[in-house]
Formats: sequence, C-alpha cells, structure tokens
Amino acid sequence: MTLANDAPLSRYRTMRRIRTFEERVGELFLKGESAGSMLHLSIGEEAVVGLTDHMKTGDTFTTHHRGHGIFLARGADPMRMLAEIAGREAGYCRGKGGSMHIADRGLGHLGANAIVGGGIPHIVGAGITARNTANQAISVAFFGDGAMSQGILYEAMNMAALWKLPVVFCCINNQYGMGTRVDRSAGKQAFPARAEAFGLNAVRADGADVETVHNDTQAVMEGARDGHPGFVEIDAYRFHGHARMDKSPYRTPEEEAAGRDRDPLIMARTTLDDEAALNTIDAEVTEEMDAAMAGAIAAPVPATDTMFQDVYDPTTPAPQPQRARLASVLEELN
Amino acid sequence: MTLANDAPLSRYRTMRRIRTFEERVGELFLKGESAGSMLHLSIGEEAVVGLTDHMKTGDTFTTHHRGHGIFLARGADPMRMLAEIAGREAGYCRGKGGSMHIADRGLGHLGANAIVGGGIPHIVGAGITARNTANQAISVAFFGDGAMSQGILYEAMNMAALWKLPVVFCCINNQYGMGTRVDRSAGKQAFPARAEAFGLNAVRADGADVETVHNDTQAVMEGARDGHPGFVEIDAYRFHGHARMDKSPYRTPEEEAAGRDRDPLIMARTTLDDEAALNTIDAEVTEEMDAAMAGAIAAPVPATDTMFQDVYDPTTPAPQPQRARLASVLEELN
Amino acid sequence: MTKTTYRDALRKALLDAMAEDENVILMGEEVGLYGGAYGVTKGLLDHFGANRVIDTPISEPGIVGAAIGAAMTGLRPVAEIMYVDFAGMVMDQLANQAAKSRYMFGGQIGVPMVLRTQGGTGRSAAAQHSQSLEAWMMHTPGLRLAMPATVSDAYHLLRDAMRQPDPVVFIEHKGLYTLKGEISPDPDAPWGQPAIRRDGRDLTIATYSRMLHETLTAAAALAPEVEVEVIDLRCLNPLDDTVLMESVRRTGRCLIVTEAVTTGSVASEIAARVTEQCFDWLEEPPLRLGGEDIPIPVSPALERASIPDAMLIEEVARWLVTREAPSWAA
Amino acid sequence: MTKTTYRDALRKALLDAMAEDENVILMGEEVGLYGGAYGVTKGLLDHFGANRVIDTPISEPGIVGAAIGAAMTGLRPVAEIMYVDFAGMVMDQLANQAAKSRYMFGGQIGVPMVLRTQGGTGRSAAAQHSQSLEAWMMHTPGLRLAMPATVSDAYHLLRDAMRQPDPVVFIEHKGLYTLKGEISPDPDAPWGQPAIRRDGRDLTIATYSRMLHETLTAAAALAPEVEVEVIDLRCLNPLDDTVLMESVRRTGRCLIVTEAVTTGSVASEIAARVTEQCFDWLEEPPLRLGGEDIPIPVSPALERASIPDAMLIEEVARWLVTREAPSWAA
Ligand SMILES: Cc1ncc(C[n+]2csc(CCOP(=O)(O)OP(=O)(O)O)c2C)c(N)n1
Ligand SMILES: Cc1ncc(C[n+]2csc(CCOP(=O)(O)OP(=O)(O)O)c2C)c(N)n1
Ligand SMILES: [Mg+2]
Ligand SMILES: [Mg+2]
Repeated sequence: MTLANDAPLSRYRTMRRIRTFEERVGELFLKGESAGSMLHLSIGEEAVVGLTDHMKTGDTFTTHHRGHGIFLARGADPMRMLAEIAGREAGYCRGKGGSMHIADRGLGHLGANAIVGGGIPHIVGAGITARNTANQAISVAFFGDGAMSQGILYEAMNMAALWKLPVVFCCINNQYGMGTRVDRSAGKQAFPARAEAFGLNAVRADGADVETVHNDTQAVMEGARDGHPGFVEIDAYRFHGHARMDKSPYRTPEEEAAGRDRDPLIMARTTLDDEAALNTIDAEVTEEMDAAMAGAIAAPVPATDTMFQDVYDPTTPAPQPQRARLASVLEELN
Repeated sequence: MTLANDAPLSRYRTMRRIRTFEERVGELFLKGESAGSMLHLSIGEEAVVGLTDHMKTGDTFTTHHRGHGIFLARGADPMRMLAEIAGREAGYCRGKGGSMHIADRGLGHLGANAIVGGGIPHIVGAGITARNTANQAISVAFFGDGAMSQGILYEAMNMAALWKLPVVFCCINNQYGMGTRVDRSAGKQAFPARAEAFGLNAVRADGADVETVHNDTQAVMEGARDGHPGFVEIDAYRFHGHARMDKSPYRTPEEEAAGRDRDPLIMARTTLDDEAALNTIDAEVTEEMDAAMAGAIAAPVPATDTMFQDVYDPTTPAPQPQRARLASVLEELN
Repeated sequence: MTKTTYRDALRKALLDAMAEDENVILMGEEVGLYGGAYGVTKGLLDHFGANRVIDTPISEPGIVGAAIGAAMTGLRPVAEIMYVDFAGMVMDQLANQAAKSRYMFGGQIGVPMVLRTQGGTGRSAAAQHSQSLEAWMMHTPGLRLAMPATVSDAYHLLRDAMRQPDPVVFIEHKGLYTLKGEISPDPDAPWGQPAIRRDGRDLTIATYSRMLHETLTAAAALAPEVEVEVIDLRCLNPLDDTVLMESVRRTGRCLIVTEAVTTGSVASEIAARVTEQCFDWLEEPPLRLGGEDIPIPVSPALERASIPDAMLIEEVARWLVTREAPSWAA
Repeated sequence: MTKTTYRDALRKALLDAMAEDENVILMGEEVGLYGGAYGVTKGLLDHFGANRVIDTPISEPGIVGAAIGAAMTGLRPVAEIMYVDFAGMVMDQLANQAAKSRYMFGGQIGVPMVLRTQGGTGRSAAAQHSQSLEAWMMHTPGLRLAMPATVSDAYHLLRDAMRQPDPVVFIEHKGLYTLKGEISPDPDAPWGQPAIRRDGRDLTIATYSRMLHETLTAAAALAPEVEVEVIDLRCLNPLDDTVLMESVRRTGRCLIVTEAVTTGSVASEIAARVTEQCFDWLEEPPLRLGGEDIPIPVSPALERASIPDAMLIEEVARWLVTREAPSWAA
C-alpha cells in the first residue's frame, strides 16, 4: 500500500491515532492509573490535523490543556505521552507535568499549559527568534474558544502584527469553555474579525472536515511563513465533558447528538471511501495504542528525590529538601 | 451675560479652565511645591469636554494618569486638586494619592489610576450596579492610546458587550504613549474597529473641535444609557512632554507644531467669535486658578501619623506603626 | 445539629447572605449554570437569577476589576477565581486597585468585595493548579485574608468576610470540600482572630487550612506523651497574633505548619514574630514545616511527598519537646 | 579606575553582553528610542538596531510572555517592566510560566531570561510606583532574584544574571541610578552570594538594595562604640545564607533592614532562618526594620517617614548592642 504518500489517508490515520489515544486516556483514568482526573480529551477536534499538516520540522508550538491531539499530530510518541499522563518517570516530563504540561522541545512543542491563554504569548517570542535568526520557522499557539476572553491573546496578536512575525494563533472553537457555551462568553462571536482588527490575516475553517481545514488554512499558514501573522478558528464540537468528571449536564442530548454528527473521522471515511485501507489503519492504530498503554502502565513511578531535580538547571544546586534543613537545625541544637 | 446657558461658550470655559489649571500644575512643579514630578498635563486634550458634557449627575468614571482635565470637566474644585497634587492634607485624597490618584466619590470619580489600563474594568462593575439597581447611570472609562495595548481593555469590552452594560470606553488618542508614537505600538490603528469586533458601538471624533466631539459622540453616549455599550476615540495631540521632565526629543518640531495647530481652544475661539465674552471668561478663569493655587500652596502637609489612616476602614484597627512594634519588643526584652 | 460539608457550609453562607442583602452578587467562571468548579455555588443561579449570579468569560483580571467597580458603586460582590494559582493574573487588580483604593483616595472609596478562590494540593493537578499563594496576599496592606479549615469556619468566616468594609481574599482548600462537620451557632472565634483547636502545655503548633487536620492527627498521636496546643490562625492579614504569643509564652516551643513553599511563606512571618515577641520564653527556636521549595509535581507520590503530613509533624513536634530525633535526622 | 554611575554601569553591562552575544536582545516599553524610563538603555537602539532593542506596546503580560518564548527558542532576552509595581500584571507569566517551565517539562525547556525592573521609594511616585515586591519573587521556586546596591554590582550582577540558565528577576532601585562608584574588575562576591560591606563584631545587619546605604551611614555613625557587620545579600532567591549565619554566630545579634512592607517580607524570611540556624548563639532576637505596613503615600514627608532611614537603623542597632533605648521606645 502507498498510504504514507497519500496525504488524506495519512491525515485520517493521524486523526484515528488521536481518537484512539484519547480513548486510552479515558481508560487510564478508569483504571486508576492516571495522575489525577484533569484529563481533557480532544475527541471531536481531530481535524486540527488539517492545520498541523502545514507545519514543518523546526516549527514550534504551544498548546492549551486539551492538546494531546495536536502533539500526536506533530509526532509525539503515544507511550511517552501516556506515561506522562500517568505520572511515570518514562513520561515526556518525567512525571512532573502530566496531561496539562506535556512538551517535547525536540518536536517543537514548547509546552502545554494549564493556564487558559498562558502559552499564547510564547509564540511571539518564538517569532522574534525566527525573525532574528532567519530560521524560516513559524510558531503556532493552539487554544480554545475560552481563551478568546483572555486579554493576553490580544496583546500577543497586536505584537505579532506590529512586528510582522511568523506566527499563527489557532483557536479550536469547540463551542464550550467548561459549561459555558460560547454565546455566553463572547459579546460577539465573529472571532476572525477580532484578529483582523488587530492586523492579522484571519480565517474560520469547518472542523468537521479535515480536508477543508487543510485547504482553508493554507493561505494563512503560508502567509505566516512570509511574515504575515495569522489567526485561524477551527469550528468543532467537544464530544465529551470538559474533563473526566464532567457529564455535561448543561447541554441537551439533542445538541450533543448534532455536535457529534460533525465527526471529522466519519466525514473522512466517507470522503476517502476505501473501507479496507481505513480498517487496516484502524487496526494498526489500535495495536499501536494498546502497546503504548501497556508500556505506560508498566513504567515505574519516579523516585521521590527526583522532585528536587529540574527546579533549576542541573549545573546549579538543587533546592535543599526540608528534612535536610531541619536535620541540620536539630543537629546544631543537640 | 447668559454664558451659563450657552453650551458652546460653557464648554469653552471648561476647556479654558483645564488649560489654565494644567499650566498651574506645571508652575507648582517649578516652584518645588508638587509631590514629585509625575505630572501628566492634558493640554491639547481639552475637547474631551464635548464628551463629558453628555454625562449627568450620578454617572461615574475612572481616569488614567492624565485625567486632571476630565475631573475638572466633571466638577472638581481646582484648589483641592492642586492641594492633592502638592501632597497636602486639604487635597481630595488628603495628600495620599497625588496627581495620579485623584478621586471624588461624590462627583462620580471612582479614581485616577497610575496603572495603564488599571481603572478600565471598574466601569464594568459600575455598569453591573447600574443594571442591578436600575439607577440610570452610565460609567465611562477614560484612558490613552497606550492602554489600547492592555489586554484587560478587551476583557472589559467583551464583558460590557456580553452583558449589555451602560458603559463607555473613551480612548483619548494623543498619538503617544510616552515616547512611542501610536504607529509604533499598534499593529493596526483602526481602534473603533477593534471595539466593534467585540460588539460595541464605536466612533472616532476629532479632538481639535469640541463641538464635533460633542456631536459625534452623542449617539454612542445615549446608546450606552440604553444598554448598548460604546467606544469613543478622541483624536488629539499631546502638546507637552509625557511628564514634567520629558522634553519629547523623540518627535520633530514640525510634528509638534502641526499637532499644536490642532488646538481645541483656538478652534473654539474661532467658532464662537465673541472676543469680549471669551476674554472675560479667560480673565475669570485666571483669577479662579490663581486663588486655587494660592490656597493649595498655603495648605499644610499632612501630619505624619495620618499615614496609618485609611489602609482599612476606620471602624477597624489601623496597622501598627513599626516603632510601636519595636518598642513593645524592646520593652519585653528589657 | 446536623452534619454538613465544607462545600455546603460555604454554599449556605452565600445563600444566607444573598437572601439577606440583595446587593450581594456572585461573579466568576462557572459559578452559575455549572454550579461552581467544586460545586459550591450549585443552585444559586436558580435562586437568585442571572443578574446576581453572573457567569463570566475566562477573564480573571477583568472579573476582579469588575468586582472592584461593583463594590465601589454599592454592591457587595463575591468574585471567584477558580484556582488561587491564577492569582498571578489578578494581583494587579487585587494589590494595586482593590487593596489601595481606600488609601490612595484618602478614605473616600472602599472596596467591600470578597474574592473567593481555592488552593492547595491533593488532586494531582500539577504545578499550575495546586499552589498555596497566601503569602502574596499577606504581604499586601489593605487586603484581608481568611482561610477556613473547618466546616463551621467555612460558614462563619465567609459570612464575616462578606460583612467587611474592605477587600477580603478568601482561600478555600480543594482537599476540604467533602469534609464533614457541624456549623456552630456562633463563630469559633471573632473575625480576625485565631481559634485554639486543642489545648496543650508542651508545644504550640500554629497552622491553618488543610494542615490543621494533619496537625490535629499528629497532636492526637503525640498525646499524652507530648501535649500540643494547636492554633488555627484562620485570618492571616491582618494577623492578630495575641493568642499565639500567649500560647508560645506558656509552652516555650513553637512549630508552624503550612502547605505553601516554605521560603518566604506565612510560616516565615510567624516564626519571625514569635522570636521577636517571645524570645525570653523560648526553649527552642520556632521551626517551620512547609511545602518543599519546588513547584508541585503531578505524580501523586511526588505531590504527597512534597508537603507535610501528620507523620512529619509528629516527628518534628516530638523532637522539639523530647529531643528524640526522627530517623532522617539521626 | 574611573567613577561611573549605577545607571551607566547597568548600561555597560547590557552593552558588553550584547556586543559579545548576538542572541541577547532587549525588549520593553521605551527601551529603544526613549532610552529607558530611567535612561539605562540610552543609545543601545542605535548600536544594535530595532531587531535587538525592541520597543514594545504597553502590554506587560505580553512582554514577559514574549520574552519567555524567545528564551525557550534560543535567544537571551532581557525584558523590562518599567516599575516592579506592575509585577501584579505579570506574575502569571513569571511564576506559572517562566519559573515552572523547566520543572513541569521535566528539565527539557529552560527559560534563560532576565526581567529587569526597578522599585522603591524616594520620588513621590505614590502607591502604584514605589513598591518593593521582591518577597513575591522570593516565594517562587524556579526564579532567581538579584537586587544590586552598588555600582559595581549593577554591572557584575547584571552580567551574571544574563549568564544564568534560568529566569532572573533583576530589581534596580530608582533612588540609586545617580549613585557614583567604580566597577571593580571582579565581582565583589560570586553570583548568588552575599558580600560583607563592613566588618564588625557587635551586630550583624543584613540588607540589600538602597537600604545598604542607609545601613552603612548608620554603621559609620555607630562606630567605634558599636561595630556593625554589614552584609549585602545581593541575591535573594535562592538565598545563600552561609555568610550571614557565620556572621550572626560571631556577633550574636542580627538586624534585617528592608524597604518593603515588613509583614511577609524578605526580612521575615531571614529572621526565621537566623533563629533556626543560630538560636544558641543569639543574645537578642533578630529584629526586622522595614517599610510600614501601608501603601506608599504620595506626600513626600509621609513617604519618607514610611520607610527606614539611617537614624532609625542607628537607634535600633544601638539598642540591640547597648540596650540604650531610642526616645520613641523609652
Ligand atoms: C486562567 C485560567 N482560568 C480558568 C481556568 C479553568 N479552566 C480550565 S479549562 C477551562 C475552559 C477552557 O475553555 P476553552 O478555552 O474553550 O478550552 P476547551 O476546554 O474547550 O478546550 C477553564 C475555565 C484555567 N485553567 N486557567
Ligand atoms: C501598566 C503600566 N505600564 C507602564 C506604565 C508607565 N507609563 C505611564 S504612562 C505611560 C504611557 C501611557 O500612554 P497613553 O496610554 O497613551 O496615555 P498618555 O500618557 O498618552 O495620556 C506609560 C508607559 C504604567 N504607568 N503602567
Ligand atoms: Mg472550548
Ligand atoms: Mg497617549
């Protein structure tokens, strides 16, 4: 088969990997193996792959708390992700960060963030680096519709426009910030118009169709590489609750059904119309994620004293553990 | 004469009072009588009177650090203002606040602010009060073009639009934030478009002509009273340096001359075309401000122990002075 | 009296205050329809309507700023910031605006608002959702700061906070919402003052919020060998330390237990005060037991190990009184 | 060596670092064309161009956020926040992002940036432009914090700060820019460690930033009757207290002098540590002299009275050694 060279099929595979991965995250929680319950699944938002497919090696990005899918799309190893989500030493961040703070400098992931909007301005700095070093990279901030209410977004957009930086602001509008539907958080919902008012190229793309996302975001992504910063809104639906404990009582079954009908995987299957190839992919992905899951669960938890590592650069002294401080006090007094 | 009933003449008088007042502030500094040098004169921005004339008793407002003129327009006593700027007990804030922190709850002034953007969100709260108590008041935030880069402005605009609050955001664009001309701080300079993108009524008015400001802002101000929040940009020029020590080396004499040509007082004089009446006003204002100046300078400085007052409500204990704390420690030990 | 939870006691405080005074409003993310991220405001939207229970956009600085303006103009807002970890976004509104308005404006404009939030560890919520940042608020004149540890205080301190003429930061603990207990008819101590939670003659332990419970567990285990006096500080700014100093003068020994990063913490302030005021009575230096000087790691085992527990408190307390060294100090 | 000013020493540090390493960039409000609100960056825009000396909009959170991203991707940004009073706008970026990235991401992503700012009283700049907020930064693991008091330190500490692999908050004092002195060829102490500014056997005074000068004036006035050892802490987070503890063990007495609001201050942390580590050597409790627990009033007389000066330091120091009470304590 030549699936690897077939972009739409490859995008389907990535979307399937995201979907299956997120299902495994849910299982991890149910098994009591996750570190906490603050797990935000990106099921329903897989069409972001249409945008990430415009990114290249060397490009950087930051994500919000619902960033598993984006990171997978940029090349993450699902075992190391699950291990991190489970708080294991083998995880991307050695069990320090967890689901909301995953990163891989090597893959250009400058960090997932648990502060709504917190990672957005970092791409402005990455854009300055790109400009000053002429490294051809773009940097993309991924965030939710909720972050459209964070002032720092507009500060960052303004700077990007002012300095003509190679950056893109990507809002994944899944219609909700926790229990608040976007019409209850936005005075006006025309988000691209906000970005345009600050001087950015802006577009809204239909997150039900990964190929539409791919096509409709191309100009903005290419413009960014040429120093015209951009804004993309991907219109999607959050299939599940906000985090693992949330059953979404604030929305109607009808609304949920309609939202889940806008499933980018089903849409892709329909368009691709190659049941055999798609089923092969699905099976391969299941196998991959099963292995990742098994590896993550088998991975050991970090040793207690690792908690003092990486507060500062390892070439400088680590913080003194409290027991060591007290022991020396007690010793002096004895 | 019937000047009092003649709105344009009355606006001229208010503008003249602002101009002369600000000149006195400069003198206060030169005499060494001001508390510090952080004095921001609103000379060149007097046409804001065209907007404040739409405000009524009971309306509230917050201002930025360059707010003397706005406060005068809303009824401030120039003696108490100068006394405050001089750090005297007789000042509006008993010598605690100074030029950048003047307020008068009675006149609706909820406070001048030395944090760029800091006072903006307060009008959202005032708007909630107005809505919940149906008190018919509007609340106006005054700020400079520099605050257009503060994220909190957009948070506040969004809330105002979302909740349909009776508030107005008034940007006095004097072309500079300190030494930064607005084209060096704004990715795109169409400020009303930003406000519209958040769902506000928005207008730009020519600050060279107070009557134009009055007319062009009327709809937005009235709309606000009906629950359609608004944004106004008044296009003006900062005649002097940013603060008293700044000689504006970052701008050309030509630019300054052109900016100062847009003088709302000269424009008003030309339009009103009644030399005698205008000269009478000028003389009356000079006399008023001379008296205010003399009163302020003669006013005593606050007693040292007043510094412990008003940290908390006077019905609760004031903070313990350090000498009292130490004295009781020393006493125990002796 | 019937038992209730810390969560429901908070809810009842809001409900009672709102029923009494129509100027009380709530505003914050998810306080309405969702009922609060931790369920504290459940049902209040239905009771009082959307003008008084205001779901806000995710705009923390704007929320606090709006609450300030509402307070300045006559309402009594109770604003909510979902996690105290977001304090860094609102410290300007809190410390430069809410805390200083009365002072800067010469006493004219008070800001009678409450900022409810919650903090602390225990849910593997990682470095940006598990902090204890009360030290920032304690270092800010003009603010008041209360941190309830018990069900009864959850009710009474919040009611009292809503009666203050000045801004109060009110920090709940995410690990206490399901705590069960009774709401006493009267507060355990007057607003602003500590409560003695256990009497003892050998050692004074000062603490607050969730660490009170670890401390009480340790104190129970230490008795009768070592009798610990446990003081729940409750209100940290301004800190009324009279009761504490009296206790330390009796016991001659003091341990301060907090969950926050130890360096620059409330524990440091208290240790400094105790030494200043009780020097001649002290048998041992006041010691601080706090969180490790690190961000909170997500891994549950590491998270737990990074903050004090009853065992550690017990070990240090025993040493202070008996000089019996814990294994790690031997 | 020729004399220069604190301002010019800072400028030279920036200039030398920028000349050496093209990855060093400056960004902040008015750092370019205007030359810095206090003149520190004058001329650097001409030297290095607008890509390296970046005038920003008035967007403090965005500035710090952008600096973080630049640092993560290979530059060495020196960001500027014009007044430390604006820290409340940027504490999220500083404490939740810059300080925690390395940790949260398991050591992968350091944030080698410097945040320059200035604080303190002395210019009648009122409550929002005169604060000393270093305690917030000291309470934040992952941050480093340096506060130069001398001309030589202005140069060397800033150079050293720019060499750190982790974020450094660098707080200058608005009252020191015109201070004259020499830049020594070598730093007065290694990065991170205090410098002993005067030897003495009777009393240790720990201080930093502008209060060093008030302290030295007091120490000069006290000698030879009372010989004060003056320790300039220089770097407050992490705080290396070895030199300080050695000194207190020699003198048996300690006074800590800061300009910040006393409650919850750096002085409180140091007092707590001194008691913990030197209890058996102490003749008197460590005492704190700091700013009054109030916002800074604008009136020059009140402003001055609200913070310690040489006279007050002298009075308290003399009491600690001779028990001769100051008039206000008699
Ligand atoms: C600054 C901040 N405020 C509030 C929260 C709590 N919170 C976490 S996710 C979330 C909703 C975010 O909605 P959105 O940005 O649309 O992202 P989504 O969860 O829908 O992907 C909220 C309010 C937070 N983590 N950070
Ligand atoms: C948050 C904040 N950042 C920076 C400053 C320093 N500062 C004071 S005024 C000013 C320029 C403000 O420009 P603008 O908003 O246009 O008002 P103008 O002075 O022109 O009236 C700056 C940068 C401040 N006071 N507050
Ligand atoms: Mg969303
Ligand atoms: Mg301006």
